[in-house]
Amino acid sequence: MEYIYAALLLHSAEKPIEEESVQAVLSAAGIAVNESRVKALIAALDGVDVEEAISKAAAAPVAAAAAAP
Amino acid sequence: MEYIYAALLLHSAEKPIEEESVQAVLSAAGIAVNESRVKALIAALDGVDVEEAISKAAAAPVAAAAAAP
Amino acid sequence: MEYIYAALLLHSAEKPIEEESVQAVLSAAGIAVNESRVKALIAALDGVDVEEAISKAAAAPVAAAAAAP
Amino acid sequence: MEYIYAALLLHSAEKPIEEESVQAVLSAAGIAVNESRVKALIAALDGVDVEEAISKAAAAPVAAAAAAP
Amino acid sequence: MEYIYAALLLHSAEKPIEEESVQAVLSAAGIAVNESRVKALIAALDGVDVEEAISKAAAAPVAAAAAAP
Amino acid sequence: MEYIYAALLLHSAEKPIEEESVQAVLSAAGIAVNESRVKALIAALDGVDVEEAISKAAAAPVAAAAAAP
Amino acid sequence: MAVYTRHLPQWKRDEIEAVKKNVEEYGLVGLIDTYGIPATQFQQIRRNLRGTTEIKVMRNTLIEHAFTELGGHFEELKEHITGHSALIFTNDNPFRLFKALEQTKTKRTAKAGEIAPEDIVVAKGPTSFRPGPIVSELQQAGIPATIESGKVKIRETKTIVKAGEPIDRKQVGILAKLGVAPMDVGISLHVALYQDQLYLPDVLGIDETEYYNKLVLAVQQAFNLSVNAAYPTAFTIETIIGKAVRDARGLGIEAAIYEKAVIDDIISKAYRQMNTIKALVE
Repeated sequence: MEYIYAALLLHSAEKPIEEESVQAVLSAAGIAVNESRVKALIAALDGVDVEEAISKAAAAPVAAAAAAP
Repeated sequence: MEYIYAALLLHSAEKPIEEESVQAVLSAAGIAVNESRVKALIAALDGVDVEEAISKAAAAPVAAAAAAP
Repeated sequence: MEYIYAALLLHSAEKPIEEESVQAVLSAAGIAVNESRVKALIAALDGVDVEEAISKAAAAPVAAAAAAP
Repeated sequence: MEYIYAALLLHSAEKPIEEESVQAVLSAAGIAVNESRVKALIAALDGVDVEEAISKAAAAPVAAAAAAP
Repeated sequence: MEYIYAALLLHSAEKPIEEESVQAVLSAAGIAVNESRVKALIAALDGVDVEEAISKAAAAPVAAAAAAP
Repeated sequence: MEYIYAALLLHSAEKPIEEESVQAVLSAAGIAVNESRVKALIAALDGVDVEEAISKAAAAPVAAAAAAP
Repeated sequence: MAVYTRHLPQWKRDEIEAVKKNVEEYGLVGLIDTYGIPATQFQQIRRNLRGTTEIKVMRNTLIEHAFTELGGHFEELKEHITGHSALIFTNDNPFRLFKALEQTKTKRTAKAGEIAPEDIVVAKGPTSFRPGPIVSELQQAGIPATIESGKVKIRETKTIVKAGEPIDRKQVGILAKLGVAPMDVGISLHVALYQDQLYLPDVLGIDETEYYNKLVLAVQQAFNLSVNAAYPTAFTIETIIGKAVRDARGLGIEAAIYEKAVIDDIISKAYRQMNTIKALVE
């Protein structure tokens, strides 16, 4: 999941999701980066409309809004 | 959302979510970090069981709301 | 809604919702306060458990829950 | 939530949501203002169309529990 | 709710919703008119498109619609 | 709808819905009263549970169609 | 007029005087039609209405006489006299009287040539008929029928006669066999004179459902107005608070304002987004 959070982080900061940037983020979090997973992620994201996917997810509200104000 | 992605990235890598670590991750993504938001994030997360919040989302019995806007 | 937000602000700060306090908050926001509206608000809140109304709203994102993922 | 209520109060009175105004409102409510939370609020709202954000959140129902964990 | 009904009555008869007219209607119904509530009503409706406000669903349903009138 | 609003006004003020009272309210609103519509209203409401209609409406505050005459 | 009526025999004179007396006593004078009402039912209705309402059966010519003598608006009532008219008196308003009379109505089977008072519908489903000529009788009346488990079954719900159309002999026969009783039996109010105004059935028929729906609509409108204009009343304050809270939470989550009250939801949102992407890339 870290890899995806890294991608989302870059996306929401409007940075390109690239090998170097993903690696940099993960490393900064103290994570030992697996290069081939990064490559796989980049490849898989190619052609994916992250914005659209995100807004779809956001549309599903959690019923358990248990948190008190 | 960058800040929360950073926090969750750290969480899923089992790293502590602290001012420095969040800042490091955000900086690595090339983001100009707003210190106050990091502090606010840390403060808001204080006492929050991230794992529990996540599992709530995972269980999310998606509320299919009927209401019109 | 300004008047309502003022009341909720006071409530969440655990301050009593009274004519003077509501007026003070609104004035501080640079709003020309309509005394009658303040009075109407206070009157309407009489006997209302604000905490309960809040938690009801927070807990009820809306209606029927559908399938779980 | 006080900080968010303060922001909405200002917004619904069509006043700019700025550090000073938020602080003034919170102080008037007798709240000891945390400067960094105010800054974080302003930063979070930077570039955000409050009206749109609210209605987007309100409209948020929708079913689509698309992604399973 | 009497005050609201008085406003709606005037509105649907295409009469201006003003202090005097609201008071006249309420008095005719044998209601001891509370001046400040009338003023609050007028102030609240100021700038409001009544036609739009009556047809727009009032947020989501609060479970406790049981509240007494 | 004026006649209906007049009836609800009286009802919510806990006044009996009678020919004279309905007429008085409508006249006070500057409406030229149609006597036979008032009679029809009274007769119709005779068999209608106003309280039930109110709680039904309150339970599901949906978008209301614009006023029909 | 006086000259014309002077020669009436005493019993007729008495009848007319009784009408005049009732006119003074009651606020409403109406004409009803008693056609086709069995005597026992008529007596029953009369009994049920007793106390508030009086029905006076008399010859049409006498009713006309009485109206002539009363003059004014009563003259206008004359044209509403039918073959089986009777007078009705009450202190209720005409809408209430109309409703009261409607409630006394019962149903009977139709006779050939009668006009359908409403759409006559035959519902689909099994009947008690055994297979036989009945099937073609049904078909001829426009009712699709079939045989199922040794019984005649109506295949689909059909409107046999539309409201206002005459019912023909074949239809009458079938409807009778099916036990459909489309005709109203009871007193219909043809006209009422009340407070110097004539009321005819087209205005007197009140749709209570419509009034109920309008009440609901009016309350919803009032509710919406109160909430949308943030004019708080005891009835709506909780909803208004709810709206404000939800708006605040919504803004908090949408704008990622890291406050305790919404941080859980923000985490959830981020997690759900991550999952959505994960599903796409893995």
